[in-house]
Order: sequence, then C-alpha cells, then structure tokens
Amino acid sequence: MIKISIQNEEFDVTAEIKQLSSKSIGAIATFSGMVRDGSKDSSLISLTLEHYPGMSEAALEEIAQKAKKEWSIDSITIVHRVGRLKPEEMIVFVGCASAHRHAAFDGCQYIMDYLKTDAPFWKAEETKDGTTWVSERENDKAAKRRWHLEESN
Amino acid sequence: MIKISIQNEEFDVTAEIKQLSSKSIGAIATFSGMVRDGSKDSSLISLTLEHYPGMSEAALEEIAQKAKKEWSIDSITIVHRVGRLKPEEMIVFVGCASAHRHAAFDGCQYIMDYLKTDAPFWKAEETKDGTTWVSERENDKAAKRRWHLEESN
Amino acid sequence: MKIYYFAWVRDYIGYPYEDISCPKTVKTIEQLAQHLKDQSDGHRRAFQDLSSIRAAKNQKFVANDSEVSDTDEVAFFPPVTGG
Amino acid sequence: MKIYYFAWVRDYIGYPYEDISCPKTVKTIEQLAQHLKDQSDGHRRAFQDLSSIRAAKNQKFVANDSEVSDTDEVAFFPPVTGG
Repeated sequence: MIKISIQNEEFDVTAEIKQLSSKSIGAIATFSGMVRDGSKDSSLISLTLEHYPGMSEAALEEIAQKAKKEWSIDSITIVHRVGRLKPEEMIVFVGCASAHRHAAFDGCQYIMDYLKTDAPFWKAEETKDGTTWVSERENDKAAKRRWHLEESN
Repeated sequence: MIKISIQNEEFDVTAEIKQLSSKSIGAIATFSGMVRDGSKDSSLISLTLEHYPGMSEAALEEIAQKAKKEWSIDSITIVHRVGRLKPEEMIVFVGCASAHRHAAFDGCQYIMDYLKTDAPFWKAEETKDGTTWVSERENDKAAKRRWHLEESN
Repeated sequence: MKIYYFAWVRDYIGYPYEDISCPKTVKTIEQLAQHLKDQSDGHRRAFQDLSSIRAAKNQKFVANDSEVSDTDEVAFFPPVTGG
Repeated sequence: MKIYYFAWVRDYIGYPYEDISCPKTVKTIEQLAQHLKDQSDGHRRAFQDLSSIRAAKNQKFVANDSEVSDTDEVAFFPPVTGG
C-alpha cells in the first residue's frame, strides 16, 4: 500500500503508524521533518510551503514506487504539509513498514533523500525583516547521489 | 535529553515525538518494532518479553549515550515493552531528534542494532503447540559489527 | 501554451499562470525562457540567470534543451526545497 | 553470592534467584557455572552447553574467564533477543 497526502492540516502520527501496521510487519521506520529556526537570533516567525499541484503528488508516488521496488517494503505513507507553518510544526512525515528493520530504515532514508531533490515543493521563511525563499542545499544533492553510487556497485 | 522506559503498558507515539521536539530540532527518525507472526500457519498467539531489571535500563541508557556521542543528536527516547504482547502490538520504540536528518537516521539505526545484541531482553513465542524461547539471530550480530567497521575506518 | 510559475519566479513575474502563443522559432525550454524574458520587467528579472531556474514539461522535470510545443504544460521554478 | 537466571536458563533450573556460598576454588564465571551444574538435574540441563549461555557480573556482560567473588551479583541467561 502506498498512501500520499499533501495537506495543510495537522495529522496524528500514531494513527499513520497504525495504518502502516499489519500481521506481516515487524518494523516501521519513520521520519518527521519539523520547522526549525536555524537563525542565530531565533527570528523565524513562520515557514510557508508551496507546491506544484498534480506534479507534487505524482513525484511523491514515483519516489515511493521506486523505494518499494528497491527494498522489501510492504507499505509506505508520505504526508507533506503545505501552507503557513509555525516553528516546531511538522512539515513532512514518511513511514515505511517492512518485515525487517533494515529495509524499513533504508526505504525511509531513500524516500527523504529523493523527496528533497525531486519533489516540487518550495519553502519561504518569514522573519521580522520580511519573507525570503529558501535556497537549495548542496548537501541534499549529495545525499541523493549516494544512492546512485550504490546502484552502480 | 535521554528518556528510557521499560513498561508493559501501551503508549502514544505522537506524544513521544512531541516530547522529542524543540526549536532546534529539524528531524526526528523513529523505529517501531512490532510483534510479527513469522510462522507459515499464522499460529502465533502471543510474545512474552522478559528482561533483567536494573541491567536493562542501564544497558539502554549506555547505548543511548554512545549514540549521542557519535552523532549530533539532541534527544533520544527508548521505550521497550515487557510482559505478554499480542501480534501487531508494539515491542520497542526508538526516537532520535536532531537538527539534521542524517544524524537522526544514523543514531536511530545504531541504537536498534546495539539494542538487539547488548540489552538483556528475551522473547518467548506462544503458539498452540506451547511456548518456546526465541533464538538469537546471526543477522543481528552482523548488523552490530557493521558499526565497528565504520569506526575503524 | 500553458505556463505556470512557482516560488520567486512567480513573485518576480507577478502572477502564477499565463496562456501564451509562441512564435514558431521557440522549439526548446531554453528558447521559451529567452522568449518569455522579453515580456515584462518582471519576466526579465525572473529569467535573468537561467542556471538558477528549473523547468517541468507536462509535470515532469526536463532539461533546457527539451522540446516544447503549444499543447504542452510548462512550469518554471527555483530548485526545489521541500521536505 | 547472589545469582539470577533468565529465560530458558531459569525454566530449566526452576527458580529465578538463589543466594549461595561458593567453595574457594570457584574464581571465575566458568568455574561458577561448573559448580552450579552439579546442584540439581535442572542446573545440569541449564549449564549443559556453556557456549549457549551468557553471563553478567554486577549487571554488565562479562566473559567466561571474568573473576567473581562472594559480593558479586551474577546472572546467567541465553543470548539476548529483545527489540
């Protein structure tokens, strides 16, 4: 099962984990990404998440399908929030359920690495000085490349 | 912050994740291990978890301290259930909170790999044919050794 | 041709969407961007440095030399920063 | 010496705990296990194959040749299977 949701509303992680669970599942790895105030003077007021409707759902679906193909994963849930979020609110949740823990962990990390570079979402940071769009991170491009290396080994 | 709990009671993953969160946190990786019926004839009735009180808490605390030292992790929660559990119930929950996702993922995986080999817990499986103690898994020993290799590189 | 803009590309241009007829000389994403650049001051600022812009055709990421036609849905936006 | 048993080691022996006085010849975990082996049929079954048993001294895993004294808390159990 693959569940993709792009939504503004908060959601219940416990319920998402319960949905991922079944008799054949022994392991669920999850990732939650939060709005983090990385500024020195704690000046972040909000983060606004924008996406490309249609393409964003398809991109997440494709990433999840690739993860399912690569590892022995039973179920995947990806929830990505959009709109205006406050510090400490959850931006993204990825859950991977498998019989065994290494597949669950690897799948979850793979999905996050690809989501960061291949899904059309953009963040704008609001501080008292105004709103600025967040720049892409070189780290994220490197994190994704790591999987290519492993594939070609 | 390190929180260790060994308990029979169920618990709320959403609340655990909220507790791990703070302004400096951007990433929370979690692992949930469930009672899985690995038998061919779906004959698992229950799993009973036993531990060595005192030593088990200290062992989990030590594993968490090592993970905090190895990676840039802010907070760690480990909940391990004991007593009689039914299929699909949660056995173990590990949550790692960090500014960045790779530290959170690595810390969470490291804790699970060490927990499987270095914490005094034992599982007994109950089926209609009786109750048998689960044998140690060679896989788990190998998973832990992997971190030693990385340390000596 | 339906064209969508996101994030700061849209902020510079001032609106999220336009439907335009391209001259026949526009055959690739890059040629389309060069053509759009001359539409307004906002377009000029948005398309000033093409290396900082990404494009999608029919909701798939594409390279600058990808071919486009009037029936395509094209989007221009900065590198993605989700998750 | 306080001695704890867990999982099938305890099941064979029949009880989870005993407090014993060891002869002076018992100086290591392995010698303690050999000494305990003769206490009952249950002990004999539990300690039949020492390679399948792990030990802790004062709540830390220790090797078979680790020294023990009357003031130590010792535990014998199978390889752990938690998580």
